[in-house]
Amino acid sequence: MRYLPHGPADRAHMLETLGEPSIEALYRDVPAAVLQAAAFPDLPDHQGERAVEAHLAALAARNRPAGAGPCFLGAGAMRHHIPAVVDALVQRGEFMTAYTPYQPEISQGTLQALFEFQTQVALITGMEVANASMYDGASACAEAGLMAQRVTRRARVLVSGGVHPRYAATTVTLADGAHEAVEVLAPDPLGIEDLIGRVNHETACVIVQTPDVFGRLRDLTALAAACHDEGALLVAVVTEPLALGLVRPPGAMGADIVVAEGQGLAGPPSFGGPGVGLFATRAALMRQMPGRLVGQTVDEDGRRGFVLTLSTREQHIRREKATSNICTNAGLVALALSIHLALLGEEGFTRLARTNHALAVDLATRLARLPGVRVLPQAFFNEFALLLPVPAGPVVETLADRGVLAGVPGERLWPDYPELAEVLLVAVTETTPPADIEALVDGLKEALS
Amino acid sequence: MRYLPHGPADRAHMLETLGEPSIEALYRDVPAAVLQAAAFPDLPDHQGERAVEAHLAALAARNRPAGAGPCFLGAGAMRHHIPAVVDALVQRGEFMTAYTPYQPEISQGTLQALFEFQTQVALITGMEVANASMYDGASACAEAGLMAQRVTRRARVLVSGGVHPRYAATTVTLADGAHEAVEVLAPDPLGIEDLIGRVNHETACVIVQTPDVFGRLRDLTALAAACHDEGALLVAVVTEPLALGLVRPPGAMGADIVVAEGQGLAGPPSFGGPGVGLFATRAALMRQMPGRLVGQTVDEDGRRGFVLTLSTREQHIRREKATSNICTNAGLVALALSIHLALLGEEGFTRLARTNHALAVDLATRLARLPGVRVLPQAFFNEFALLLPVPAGPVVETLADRGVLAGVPGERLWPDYPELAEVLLVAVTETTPPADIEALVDGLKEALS
Amino acid sequence: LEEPLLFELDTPGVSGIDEPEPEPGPTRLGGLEREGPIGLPGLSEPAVVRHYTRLSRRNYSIDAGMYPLGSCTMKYNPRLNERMARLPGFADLHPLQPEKTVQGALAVMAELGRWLCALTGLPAVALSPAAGAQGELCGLRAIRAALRERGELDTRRVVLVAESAHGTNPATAAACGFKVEAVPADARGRMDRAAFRARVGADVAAVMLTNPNTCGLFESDAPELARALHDAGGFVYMDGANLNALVGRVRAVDLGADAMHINLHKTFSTPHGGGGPGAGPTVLSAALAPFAPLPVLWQEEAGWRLIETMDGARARGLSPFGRLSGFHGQFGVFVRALAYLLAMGRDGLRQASGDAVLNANYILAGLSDVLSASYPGPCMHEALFDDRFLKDTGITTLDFAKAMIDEGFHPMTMYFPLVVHGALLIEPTETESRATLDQFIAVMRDLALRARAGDQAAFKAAPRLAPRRRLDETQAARHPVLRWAPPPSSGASSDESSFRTAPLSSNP
Amino acid sequence: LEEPLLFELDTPGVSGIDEPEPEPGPTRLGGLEREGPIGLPGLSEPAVVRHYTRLSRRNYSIDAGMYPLGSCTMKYNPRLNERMARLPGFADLHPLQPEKTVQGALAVMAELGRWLCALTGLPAVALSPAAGAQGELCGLRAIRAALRERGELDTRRVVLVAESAHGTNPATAAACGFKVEAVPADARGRMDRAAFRARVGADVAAVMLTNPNTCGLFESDAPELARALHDAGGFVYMDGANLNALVGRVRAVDLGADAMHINLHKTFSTPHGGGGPGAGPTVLSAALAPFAPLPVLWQEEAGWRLIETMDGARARGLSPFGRLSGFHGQFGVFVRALAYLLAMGRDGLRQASGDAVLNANYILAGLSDVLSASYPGPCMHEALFDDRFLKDTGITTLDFAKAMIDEGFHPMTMYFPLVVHGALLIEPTETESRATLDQFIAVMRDLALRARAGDQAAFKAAPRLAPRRRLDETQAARHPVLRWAPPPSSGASSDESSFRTAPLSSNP
Repeated sequence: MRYLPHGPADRAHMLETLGEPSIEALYRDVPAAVLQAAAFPDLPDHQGERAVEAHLAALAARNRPAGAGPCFLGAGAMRHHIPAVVDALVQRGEFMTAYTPYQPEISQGTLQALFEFQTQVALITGMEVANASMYDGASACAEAGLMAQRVTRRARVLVSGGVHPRYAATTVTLADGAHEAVEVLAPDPLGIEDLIGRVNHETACVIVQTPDVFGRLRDLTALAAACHDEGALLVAVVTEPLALGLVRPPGAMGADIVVAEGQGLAGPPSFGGPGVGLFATRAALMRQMPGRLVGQTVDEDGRRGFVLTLSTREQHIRREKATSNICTNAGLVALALSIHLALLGEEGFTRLARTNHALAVDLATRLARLPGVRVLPQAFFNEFALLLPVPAGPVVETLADRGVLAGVPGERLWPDYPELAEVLLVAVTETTPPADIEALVDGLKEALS
Repeated sequence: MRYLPHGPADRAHMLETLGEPSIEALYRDVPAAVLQAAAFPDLPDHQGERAVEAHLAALAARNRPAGAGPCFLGAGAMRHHIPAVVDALVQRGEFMTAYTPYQPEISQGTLQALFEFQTQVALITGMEVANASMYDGASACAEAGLMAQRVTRRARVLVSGGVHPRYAATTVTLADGAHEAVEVLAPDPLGIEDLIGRVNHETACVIVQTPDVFGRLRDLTALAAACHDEGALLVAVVTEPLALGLVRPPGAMGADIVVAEGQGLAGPPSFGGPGVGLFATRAALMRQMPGRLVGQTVDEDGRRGFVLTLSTREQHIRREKATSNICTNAGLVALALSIHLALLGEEGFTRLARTNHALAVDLATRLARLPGVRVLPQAFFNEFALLLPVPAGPVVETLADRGVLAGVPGERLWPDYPELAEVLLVAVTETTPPADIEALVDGLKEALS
Repeated sequence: LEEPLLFELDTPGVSGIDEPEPEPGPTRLGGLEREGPIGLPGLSEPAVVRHYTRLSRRNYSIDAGMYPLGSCTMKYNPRLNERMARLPGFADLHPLQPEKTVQGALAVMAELGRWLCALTGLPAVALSPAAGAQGELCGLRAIRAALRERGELDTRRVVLVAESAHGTNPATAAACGFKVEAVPADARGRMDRAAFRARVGADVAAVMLTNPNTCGLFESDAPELARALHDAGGFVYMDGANLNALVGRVRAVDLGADAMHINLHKTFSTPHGGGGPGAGPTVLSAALAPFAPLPVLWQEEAGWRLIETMDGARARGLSPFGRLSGFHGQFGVFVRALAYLLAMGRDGLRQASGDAVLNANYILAGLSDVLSASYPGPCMHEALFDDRFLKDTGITTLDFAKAMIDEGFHPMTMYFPLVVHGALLIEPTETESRATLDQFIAVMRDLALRARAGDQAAFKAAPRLAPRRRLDETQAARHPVLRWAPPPSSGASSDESSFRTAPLSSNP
Repeated sequence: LEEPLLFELDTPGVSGIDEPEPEPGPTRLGGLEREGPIGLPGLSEPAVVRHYTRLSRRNYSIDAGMYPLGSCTMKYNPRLNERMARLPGFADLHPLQPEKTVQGALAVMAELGRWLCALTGLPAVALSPAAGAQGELCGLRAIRAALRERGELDTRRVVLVAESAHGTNPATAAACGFKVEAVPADARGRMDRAAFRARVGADVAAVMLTNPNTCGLFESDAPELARALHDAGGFVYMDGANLNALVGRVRAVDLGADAMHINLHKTFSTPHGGGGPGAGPTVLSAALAPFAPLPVLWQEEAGWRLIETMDGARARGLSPFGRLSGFHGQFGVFVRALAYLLAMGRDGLRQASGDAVLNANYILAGLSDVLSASYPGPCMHEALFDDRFLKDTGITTLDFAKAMIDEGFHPMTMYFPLVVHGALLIEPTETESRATLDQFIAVMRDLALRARAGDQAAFKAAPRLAPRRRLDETQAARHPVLRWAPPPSSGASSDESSFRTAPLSSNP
């Protein structure tokens, strides 16, 4: 039991100090029947590190790592190259094993890093302020809906059909806690949904994604104006924030809240979690923002320092009147993202975005030449939807057997919309070598012929 | 050029401050012809992290990791399970990127850790004092020979045929710097060499290994007495210090100097380097000990602290009169070993030794049943020499093709002794699962039939 | 040396990443190119490493010292867990890979689920909640869904919450549309049995109850009160925050729980990370299990599957209340927790909870004569004191906490729970050694004696040895500065003031 | 909080490792079982992590700050290198695996060798020296072997060493059986040309020469002096300690070098690790190449091979002088260095050496008016000052250095080279930013002004902000305590005193 520091002599000494015969005696407030009921016949006893490692490595070996061959999966979980520095720093015990920075005098490391993170998020989204992160993009999206309801004192949330369906579902679940007022439009691969026409004086917000789940870049300017005319907020979702290195940020197109998933720039996809939700808004709405916030202040000696602030919004003080029940953030993943952005800087971030886009344009051009294949979006960043002449699901399964993870088939995201069965979402990043692109093009050609 | 912090504006500003037109101008003391000669047409320009990683990963993929299948290689490089904690701590920047602790006030971390290391080494070898490590076991062995020459003012060093031949060769090379007085006995798989009979009043030391390179445990008591009777020192070499968890340490058998290779308990074999040389001796010989030493003292406030000490032996002060030209140690590997020993503790260290021995006894028993195969040593720890009915080299190559690294064949260590061609050295550790033992027994059976 | 902000370290033109510039080629951005620079600072890799190394050294951490934070279960975070979570076969899995390529990952989720169910005695678990608070939400949404199915959603509007509960409890109940009513504590620091029984009725949807409660005391009446509520048609939500006292010794099912979240980042040793990510899997009783959120892990002949749709769930007799996350939850945290569970095993977990309780009682005993213990022992895994011992000293619990910093310890939890005045809640966990506990007790005793001796000024001035002295939190909240902005002098006129003072009424 | 020694944290019966006890069975130890306990302390895994985390926090490091140590080239250590060295295909290779299973590793060694040869212009390299000092030994042993082959070993007994050389130079020459003679420096801080020329002759085996020398100055005469020595039948050993000024700009071959070691842990960025492991591959001229030590890397049709025997070497026309290590050298360090070389490339290396020289000159210029520069600029990669500026202040170079600690900087190299009085040798390396250099210069200027203003007491009392104040090194050396021993009170009577006072004469 290598994690337990007491030896037998320690326990004996401590019990003697307490005048207690045994540890069990300390449990005397627990009803005897309850104690007796607790038997765990099926659980194994403790094991050494080698045994645990062998067990888990065997489970890991039953998976096919995405990077073991060509991989074109995106749809909200991206695989970028994360420099070795990021993980090395994140694993410093002082960051990894620290608690929430409630004691600011001895938590300036975490606090300053989160203040820097907030600034970076505000900068890339084109917004004025950001919080210190949320669980993931989906929950950030849902919290944006709740925030819009609070700000506007209206109930209706309109979700574009271009929003990632899992985000939409999470938003329905969370924002529907009290009301049932979230309307999700049908998925809209061609981008002809009429959002503007649906905004009215009952609308708390419109939630729209760009690049949307089909990869399409959207100009939000007119929609933002329409929202503001009706007193509604515009919430923009970004599942690939690297796009913001190349395309106009939602903040510059009038969005009131921008939420995003930062995992792709912070670390490996890790089967979908943990991620990190980015949440940015306008300064005027700051006090309605959910989640943890770090603010700048000074100490008694007048030196700059950082603290958690505006906590009167939060549950430990407001209890049932809190803006949200959220009590943790995704601190360590936010830190990883922030370190990566620090490494990238203006040059690296924009260049990486250009690289991703160039690869996607190249891939789209090649795929569009395949008979019967259509690239749906006109404008995209590093991911786009294809329309295949046949259902995409079986094609993906076939290519997986040949070692190519071809993309996300429509049936995986929209099982309720059989008309999207021929859609295949394909993403590339800087980690995609030319040979992998060949493998996909050749594989699809073969599978479709 | 991600490792360089200057931007173009920085360089321009600094050159302006200096009143210099260019960086090249600062090289004006270098003859122009020399500068012009320096062209490097075949070297590539800088590359990003992904490209470097891909290049090196491709080279790594051309190797067969020892742990990819059954592996019974030992002979001075052991594969033990190293707990995750060890590498995590060693990689803390404060340890990994620190310089030699010449400024003790801000190097107490390294200094205290090395003081603890010295104590651990003294404890397990059964000696009184130890140094802060040397490059590796082989150079520690050679330095022991040199030290014995200094202590006794005699030249002759007698090296047992049971000493690892690479250690013997290194000792000949290094101890022969000034004299040519090292005599290496022929390898001696049956253990009948007469060392005692060769010790005389010209002998500086006898160097003997236990367990020796054939795996045989040796009782050094009589040899030590014989050495001391003649005024010579006894140097004991240990290539598998885990043995000291179970068997009597050389210090308890009269050795004057104990040297060992600590790699197996510190980290992966890393193709043979870096290792870490342990070096322990009697207190009386302390001032003749080579290498770096950490000593305890107090600071101005009377608090315990640690410093590098007895540096008047060393080259920066003694220059050509130094005890050794050594200027670095294997600090980080020593730290890793020390952390591992701290984790093991008395219980863990002795238990791990018992586990290794039990596996070796089991394997030896099984292999001895194979027709024509003889286990040479009667007493051994976790490694032993086999005598096969055929040359071992081809057998090893054949089994390697079947995924089993069967051991070290005699021809690899003693190419000059064809009579040892049938010897195969086989080692097991706690990392050897039962299935691997089966694979070796079956593989050998098949190869020999 | 002070450490500047990243933005103050900007070296234009420098990047810590060397990706090559792509070949110039066509773009397909539809005219939506970004205009103007973003404003990210340029730093080399060495500059970044030094910046974060220095920042990290301004943090306290469990690796460097004890964190006696009550209700936070700050235990050691094993490094093996980190190594396991980084195996390419786990870390480099895309959540939408074909299921046949991720059977090992699904098996990890199933195996973790089996452990959690076995340890709590409850039959089902929803793994996807991202943290404890989301786990609470999961439990209450499941209760809401069950009530809806019974047609009682409109009549059962009230959730009872213990006075001593964490703030997340009422916040969550409110977020689920329930009306929150507090149940007072009795003189023994437990939920007032009579008040509870009196309140149980047809309008009560559930009670939210922490056990051991946040006073560190076991709610001995829990099974009986749960029975009463069950008989009246309500549900019991058990807050799992204090599970560390019970693991391997007491099962939630035997305390009457219908739902309980489990903080993997507390009880099961995954790191806090300065505030996350955590994970809050929620175990559910048979009555609530059908309502567990999507995705649902399901074993079929071909292997493990994730049921992702309502239709798919209904076909299997389930009625999920919705979904809580984009994918399948905090998988990386699951791997860490499973590594811990395997390492500890049944015997280790039982020993750990026992040691945690032993340590808390050792502290309670070691400090009771100098601090004021709020309730007599034995406590469970944490010991509660209040500020009576500071009476007339002019020193507050906060001052006392800040003085601990100068002694090298992180302060305990302060001013929580609310049921006692100026609370000091101390939870050592099982991974602190006796030597550390003795040192902690000695420091606390010394501080208490100094406080009572009237050393007020020293306490008010604390901390003096930390990277910062006390920070002005009022200013931070009154004039929030939530981001760096370029100084006005550096060209583009600063709009920093707008981040501070824009009135709420400018809101559309 | 003070951190005890591991041995003082002993908890008997506890281990941080959970290996199961093997089944009882027969042993084959030949009666050599250990008797009695070893005395290793028992600690849990959390206790170990905390111990070393706390110890680490008492260290200065390049990650946390600038190390302006002259002649030490403390540059940034890239983290990618660490990741690469830990790839299982590199780390988990046994040195005696069949060569066909390690072709990638041999290719790493070959590729690193190609870089080193290309950068120095010398045709061969011995990779196995474990550190710079062993590299020197390698070079001198190769020279000795060449002389022996020429039959001049008995006549050429002298090795000339510059007065300013590192102590390893004379120590190595002596260890190789040569007689060491110092060559003085001239007023320009270079080797005295006339003295050198006068000394060259038939009894001189070699000169050992550092270039740039340890005064940070380029030895402009090196090519000419090398020619003179070559003409007289001697060899030039160039100490590679200061290679960082030259990489990608000046080749050793063009300076006349026959041999030079290369400190991979300095010039090529692998970490110092608090004192090792390093690596000191040694490049050799055509005249010395045949004498390179075993093993020799050799390319044959079937792939890379390691020539391990004298016979094998002789069959290929080689005459190795012996071998220096048990296996093939510091392979893990080779991987790191190669990763660095690939990352930097030809252009990056050239920029790096230029930036290193630029930084040193920036410091020289920034401090010359307040500190006393020993020689006029330009310097190369390090700037030398002496203690004339402290004249009559009562403050020594050591005091000044200790005062730097309180300002957050590691001291520079002190009292070396010996050619100037109270030397302060400052090498910033290329990985320090302009902001850091400016800060360093400001601190140094401020200290110099304070020193000259007569603030003697403050300097003598420094450091005050470090984990320790000045330590008593005299006591440490007079009464060496090199290990912990149990206190006398704890049972077994201590023999600690024997570790301290046993006279040398007790030696057999």
